[in-house]
Amino acid sequence: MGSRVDANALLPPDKPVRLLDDSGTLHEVEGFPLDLKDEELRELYRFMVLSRRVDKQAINLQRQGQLGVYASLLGQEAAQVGSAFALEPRDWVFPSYRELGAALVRGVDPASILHLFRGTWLSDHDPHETHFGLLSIPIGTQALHATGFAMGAKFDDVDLVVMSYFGDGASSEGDPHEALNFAAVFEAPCVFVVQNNQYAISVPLISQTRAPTIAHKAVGYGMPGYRCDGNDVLGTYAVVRQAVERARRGEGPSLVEAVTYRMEAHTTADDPTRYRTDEELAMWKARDPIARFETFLESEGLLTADLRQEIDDEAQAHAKRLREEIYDAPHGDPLELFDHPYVEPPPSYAEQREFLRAELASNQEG
Amino acid sequence: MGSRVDANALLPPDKPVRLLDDSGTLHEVEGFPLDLKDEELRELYRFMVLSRRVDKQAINLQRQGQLGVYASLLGQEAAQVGSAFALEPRDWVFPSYRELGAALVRGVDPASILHLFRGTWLSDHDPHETHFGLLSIPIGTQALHATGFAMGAKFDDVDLVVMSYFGDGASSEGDPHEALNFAAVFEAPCVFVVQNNQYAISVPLISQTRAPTIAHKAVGYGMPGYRCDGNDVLGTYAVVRQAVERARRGEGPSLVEAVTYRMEAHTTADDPTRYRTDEELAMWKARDPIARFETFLESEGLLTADLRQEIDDEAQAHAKRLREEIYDAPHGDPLELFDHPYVEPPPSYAEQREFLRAELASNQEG
Amino acid sequence: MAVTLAQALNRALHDAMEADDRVVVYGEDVGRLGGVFRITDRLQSRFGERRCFDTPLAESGIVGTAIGMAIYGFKPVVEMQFDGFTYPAFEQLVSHLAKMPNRSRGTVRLPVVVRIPFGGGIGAVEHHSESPEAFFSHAAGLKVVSPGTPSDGYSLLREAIDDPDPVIFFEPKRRYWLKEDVELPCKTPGFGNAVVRRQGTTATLIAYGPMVRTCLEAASAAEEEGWDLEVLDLRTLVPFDSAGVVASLQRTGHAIVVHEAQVFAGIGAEVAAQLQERAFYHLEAPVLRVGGFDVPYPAAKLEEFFLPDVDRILDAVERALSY
Amino acid sequence: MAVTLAQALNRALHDAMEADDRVVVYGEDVGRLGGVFRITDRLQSRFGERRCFDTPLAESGIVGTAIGMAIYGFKPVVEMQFDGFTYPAFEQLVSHLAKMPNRSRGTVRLPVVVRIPFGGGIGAVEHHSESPEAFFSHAAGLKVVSPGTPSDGYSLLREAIDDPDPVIFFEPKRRYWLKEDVELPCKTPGFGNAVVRRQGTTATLIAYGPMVRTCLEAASAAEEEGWDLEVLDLRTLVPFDSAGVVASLQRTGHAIVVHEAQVFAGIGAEVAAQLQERAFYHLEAPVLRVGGFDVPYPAAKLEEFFLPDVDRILDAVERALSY
Ligand SMILES: Cc1ncc(C[n+]2csc(CCOP(=O)(O)OP(=O)(O)O)c2C)c(N)n1
Ligand SMILES: Cc1ncc(C[n+]2csc(CCOP(=O)(O)OP(=O)(O)O)c2C)c(N)n1
Ligand SMILES: [Mg+2]
Ligand SMILES: [Mg+2]
Repeated sequence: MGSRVDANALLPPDKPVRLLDDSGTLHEVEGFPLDLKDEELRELYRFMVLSRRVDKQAINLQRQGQLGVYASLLGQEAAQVGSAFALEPRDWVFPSYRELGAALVRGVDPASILHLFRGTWLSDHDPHETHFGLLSIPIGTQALHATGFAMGAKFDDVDLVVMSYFGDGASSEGDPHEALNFAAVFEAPCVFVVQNNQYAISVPLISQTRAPTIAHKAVGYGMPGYRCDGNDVLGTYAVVRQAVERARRGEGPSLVEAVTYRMEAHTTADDPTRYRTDEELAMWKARDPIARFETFLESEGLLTADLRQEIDDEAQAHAKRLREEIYDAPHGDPLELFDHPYVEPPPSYAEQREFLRAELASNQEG
Repeated sequence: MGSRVDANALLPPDKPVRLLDDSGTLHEVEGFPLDLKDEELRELYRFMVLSRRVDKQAINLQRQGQLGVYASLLGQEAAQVGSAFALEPRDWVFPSYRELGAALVRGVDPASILHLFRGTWLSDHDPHETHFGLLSIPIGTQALHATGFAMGAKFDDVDLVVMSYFGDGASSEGDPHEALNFAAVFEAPCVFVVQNNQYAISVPLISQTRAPTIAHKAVGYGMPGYRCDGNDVLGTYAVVRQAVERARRGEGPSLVEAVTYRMEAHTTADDPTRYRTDEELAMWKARDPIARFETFLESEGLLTADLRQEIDDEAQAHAKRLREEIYDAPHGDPLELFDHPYVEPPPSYAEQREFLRAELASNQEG
Repeated sequence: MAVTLAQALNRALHDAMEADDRVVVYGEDVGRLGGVFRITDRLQSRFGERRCFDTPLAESGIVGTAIGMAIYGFKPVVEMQFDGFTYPAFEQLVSHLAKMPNRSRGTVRLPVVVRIPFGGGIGAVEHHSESPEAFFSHAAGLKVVSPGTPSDGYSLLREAIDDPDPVIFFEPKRRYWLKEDVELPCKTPGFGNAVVRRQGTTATLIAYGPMVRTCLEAASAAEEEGWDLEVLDLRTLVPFDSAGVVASLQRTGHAIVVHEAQVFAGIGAEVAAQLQERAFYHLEAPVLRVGGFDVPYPAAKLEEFFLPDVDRILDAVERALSY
Repeated sequence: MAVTLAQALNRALHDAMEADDRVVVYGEDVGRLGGVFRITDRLQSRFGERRCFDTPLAESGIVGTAIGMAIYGFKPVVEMQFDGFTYPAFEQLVSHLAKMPNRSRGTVRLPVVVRIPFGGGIGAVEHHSESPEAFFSHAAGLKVVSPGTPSDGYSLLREAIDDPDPVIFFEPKRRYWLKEDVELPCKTPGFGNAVVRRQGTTATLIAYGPMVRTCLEAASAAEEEGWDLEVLDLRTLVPFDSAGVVASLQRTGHAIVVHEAQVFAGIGAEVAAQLQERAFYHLEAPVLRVGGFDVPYPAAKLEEFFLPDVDRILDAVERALSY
C-alpha cells in the first residue's frame, strides 16, 4: 500500500530555473547545460523581436478597428519562443489563443492568425503544414487534443513530441486535469507548458490556486513538474528541452511552468487598471525578456549593429505585410458557410445554401 | 517567484496510517493519538456490523428481484464508519452511491436508500434531517456540492465541517479537481475522503492514475494529503478526525485517501471474475476490517458475548425491517411526477398531469 | 429616464442584494473587474467580497458550488462569462441543478440563477455568439428566461432571483446598450406571460431576447408594404405561454418565429409544433421559422449573412401571406 | 440467422477494426470487461490493447483525446457508458467535435464515432435512461444516428465509422436483446434515408431507435381498430430525411411522432414543424407528439407511467383521426 513513485523526484525546485538573470548575466545551472550554437542564439533573438513587432502591429490594427479583438503576448516572448524552439519540425503544438510567438517559431503565417482576430475566418491556417494546431479559445480544452494526438503517435511508435500551451487560469478547468492524467496513464510523449502570466483576465494567481506552484500539480499525475523563469529565453529553452527529450526517450509527459507576466491588457477589450498597479507593471518591465537577452548577446559579441538592423528591417517588413493584408481585408465568401461543416452535408444544406445564394444575388441587383 | 507553501508539509507519509495491524494489534502512531472512549469503540463496531448486515440484506433483496441494482460496501465498512464517526451532528456529508455505512452513522434510514435502488423513488430521505446529502450517481459531482455548502457556512462564520466521499476512479474526473481547487482557494471547511477501493468497475488503480498515491494530489491544491489504512477503523478515524479538526479550526480543506478494497462486485450487475483474481481477493479478505477490530476489542475485553449477541440481534432486526419494507413495496403515486420538479410549475404541468390522471382512472375501470 | 439593458441588470442585482442578504453574486471576473460587460459593476465594493466575488476559472465549479451554497441556504446568482462557456458546466446544470429538487422529492430546493450573456451580432471571436437556449429548454426542472427590453431585464431578473426554482437567464448581449425610458425599480408581467410589443392584424412575429428588437424594426419596415405586423415577445421559454401564442395567432392567422439559434431543433420548432397542435384551424399558412442556418456560428465578418434580419423576416412574412 | 442488436453492434465494431487498422475503440470498461453491455466484448483480446482499451474515468478526456487521435490520423470509436454520462463531455462534443472541421476550413476532419447506449425501459437507476438526442441534433457539425433494428445496428455503425464526419451514435439499450433474422455483414439504406417499416394508409407513426419497435406493436394492435398504420423509422436525425417524412404523410394525411425524450423542444417538434412547413395542405390533422412528460426521468418503478407505450400511441392516433 506504499506509494509507487518517489514523489520528491517529481517536485520542482524551490526557485524557477534561470540561466540569465535580470541583468542579462549568464549563470551555470547544474543539470541544465546551455547547448545552443551561436546561430541558434541569434534565432531565438530574432523570433522574439519579430513576435514583439507583429504583436505591436496587431494591437495597432485593432485600435484602428481592423481587428475585432486581439490577445497580446507582450512580455511572454521568451516563454513562447524559448519553449517552441525546443521542438523539432516533426513535433506538434496545440496552442491556446495567445501563442503568436510560438506560431512564428513554427512557421505559421501571422496573417492567418490576425484573420482570425479580424473575423475574416474562424481560423485560417492548415495545422498539417506547420504542425501547429488551431488556436483554441475554450480554456484548456486543447490540452486533451495534444494528449490524444500524442497517444496516437505512441500507438504507432512514431517518434514525435506534442506540446500543449495553457495558462495559469486554465489550470483550474477540468480538461487540463484530465489531459495530464490521460497523458500520464498512457505515457504519452507530451510536454504541457503553462505560461503562468500571473492573471486570468482580472483574477490573480492567488485567487486561482493555492498550490505551492503550478508545477507542483505534476506530482498528482505522477509526472515531473519543472519551473523556469519564463522571461529568460535560455532558462525556458533549457528546461523545456529536457522535458521534450524526456518525452522523446519514451519516458512520458511532463509539466513545465514558465513564470512570466502579461504586460498588455488581457485583450484589447480589457481595462487592466481596474485590477493591477503601476508598481507591479514596473517591476516586471525591469525583467523584460528581450532587453535581458540583448545584453547577454552583446556581452557575447553575438549581436552586432548590422544584425540588429537586419532583424529590425525584417520585423518592419513583416508588419508592413500584415497591414497590407489585413487592412480593410474583404470578408470571405458567405457561401463558404456551407462548405466545411461536413464532408457529406445533410440535404438541408442545399436548400439553405440556395436561399443565401439567391439573397446575395438579389442584393447585388438591388 | 519562489513557491508560497512548503510542499513537503503537504505530502502524505510513505505508508498509510494504521493503528491496528492485520492481526488486530494496536500500535501507537505518533501524531495520531487514539482518543476514543470505550462506548465509542463499541459504537464503531456496532455500526460496522450493522452496515455489513444491511449490505448483505440489500444484496439478497436484489437477487430476489426486489432491487433493480445495488452497490455493495462489503470490505469498506471501516473506511466509511471510521470517517463518518469523526463528524459532529451539525456537520454535513455529501456521499456518492456506495456510502450506506456512512449513512447509518449519520442516522439515515437504510430503507430510504434501498428504495432508491429498488426504484420506488429517485431518492427518499430529507438531507436536512440527518445532514446527509442525496446519493450522487454522476461520478465526482457531489464534491462540488460539498465545497459550495462549506463556502456558504464559511461566509456565515458558522462552525460546521463538510465531508465529501468519492472514489479512486472519480479522482480522474474534472469535477473533483475543481472542487478541491475551489475549496482550497476559498479555505472552505471541507474534508474530501477518497475511498480508494482499487477499482473503478473493472479498471484498476494503475490504469486510473500514475500518481504516487491519490493523497499526493493534495499538494497540487495546496492542501495536506493524508493516507490511512481504510480497513483499520481506528486508523481511519484518527486521520479523518485530524482533517476534520483542522477544517473546524478554520485552517481549510484536506484530502484523505482511505486505502481499502471492494470485496463484492461493483454492483450486482457486474461480473468481477472478468478482471480480478481469487488470489487478490483472498489477500484482502485476510485484512477484513471487522474481524481485525473484533480481535482488538476482545483483547481489550470490550466485546463480551452478550454485547455481540445484542448487536447481532439489532442487525437481524434491521434486516427484517428492511425485508418487510422493501419486499414487493408498491410503487409511488405516478402523479407525484409533477409535484416536485418546480415549486411553481409551468402551465403544461396541469395539462400533462390531467392526461395521466385520466389515463390512470380509465385503466382502473378497464 | 433612459436606462440601458446593462444598467437595468446591474440595478436589479444591486437591489436584490440590498433586499436579501442571502443573495450572492459570483463567477469569473465579476468582482474586482465588475464583469467583462460590467453587469456586476460596483457590486463588490458596495456589498463586500463575501457577497460578490471572483472564482477560479471553472464553470462546472461555479455551478456545482452554487448548488451546494443553495442547499446551505444562499441564493447564488452566478455568471457564465459567455454563452459558449456554459458547456463545461452542462452536467451540473442538467444532471443536478435541473433534477435535484425533483430527486429530493421537494426536500431540496435550488434557488439558483445562472446568468448567460448570449447571442451574436457584436463581431466577437468564436464561442462568444452562441444561442444555447434550446438545450436548457429541453432539460425539465429549469426555467429559461430571456428579456428583450431594459424593463424586462430588471423585472425578470428580480423575479428570477426571487424564484424558488433554478433559472437560466439569457441576456441578449447585443442589446446591453439598448435604451428605454423607464423608472427603476419596475415590475413587468411575470414568468409565463408573453407580451404583445406591437399590435397587428396581418401576421405575428414571435421572438425573445435579441430578436424582439429586430422584429419591431421589421414591423415598422413592413408598414411600407401595407402589412400590419404583431410582435409577440415570449420573454420566458420555460414556462412557455402557449395561450398567449395561440391568442395572437388567432388574431392574425399567420405566424413567423424568429431566433438567432440554428433552425433545426431550435425553439422555433416547438412554437410551430404547438401552434399547429393548438390552433390548427386558425393557421392560414404554415408557421415559418427564421433563424440561423444549420452551420456553426461563423466568423465575425460573416455573421450578418448568418443572422436573421429585417429583410429575412419580411421575406418570410411574404411567403406566409402568399401561401 | 437470429442476431440481437448487441451482437450486431459488436460484430460491426469487430469487422470495422478488421477492415481498417486506424479504427480504435476505447472508453470506460470497454477493454477487459468488454463494456457494461458487452458491446465491445472480445475486441481487446482479438485486436490487442492498442486497438481497444480502457481509459481513466473522464468523459471529457475520452472525447477530447479522440479529437486529438483523429487529428493524428486514427478513427476513434469511443463509448459513453450511459446517456446521462455524456454531459461531462458536452463542451468537447459541441465546441470542438462539432465545430473544429468547419473552424479549420476543411483542413481538419474528425472521423470520430461516439457511441451512447440511450433511453429507458430497463428499470435502471437515475441518469441511466436519458434521451439527449435533441441536444446533439441542435449542434451543427454532428451527425446523429439511432438504429432501431439489428441490421441497422450493424450497417449504420459501419457507415458511421467510415463516415469522415463526427457521428453521435445512439444505441437503444432496451433493444440490445431484440432479435432479427439477418446475415452479417449486411448493408441497409444509408444515412439520411428514413425507412418504412410497415406500410399503411390511415396514419403515419414516426419514430427512431427504441420507439420503432413500440410503434410496430401499436400498428399491429391498431388492426383491431381497423386502422392501417404506417411506421416510418427515421434512423438518422442528422441528416434528416425531410422528403421521406413528407412522402409518408402525403400517403396517410396524419402523422404522430413518438420518442422517449420529453416532448418540449424535442425532436418531435422539429418533425411537426417541418411537416406543416412542407406538407401544409396534406395535413388532415395536426401532427401529434407522443413522448415523455416534461419532467425529469422518473424512478424505475414509475417509468412505465412516463414512457410512450402502445396505448398512448393509439390514443394519439384516435385524436388525430377524430380531429
Ligand atoms: C471555458 C472558458 N471559460 C471562460 C473563457 C473566457 N476567458 C477567455 S481568456 C480567460 C482567462 C484565461 O486565463 P489564463 O488561462 O491564465 O490564460 P491567459 O489569458 O492569461 O493567457 C477567460 C476566463 C473561455 N475562453 N473559455
Ligand atoms: C460521470 C459518470 N461516468 C460514468 C459513470 C458510470 N460509473 C458508475 S460507478 C463507476 C466507477 C466509479 O469508480 P470509483 O470512483 O472508484 O468508485 P467505486 O464505484 O469504486 O466506489 C462508473 C464508471 C457514472 N456513474 N458517472
Ligand atoms: Mg494567465
Ligand atoms: Mg473505486
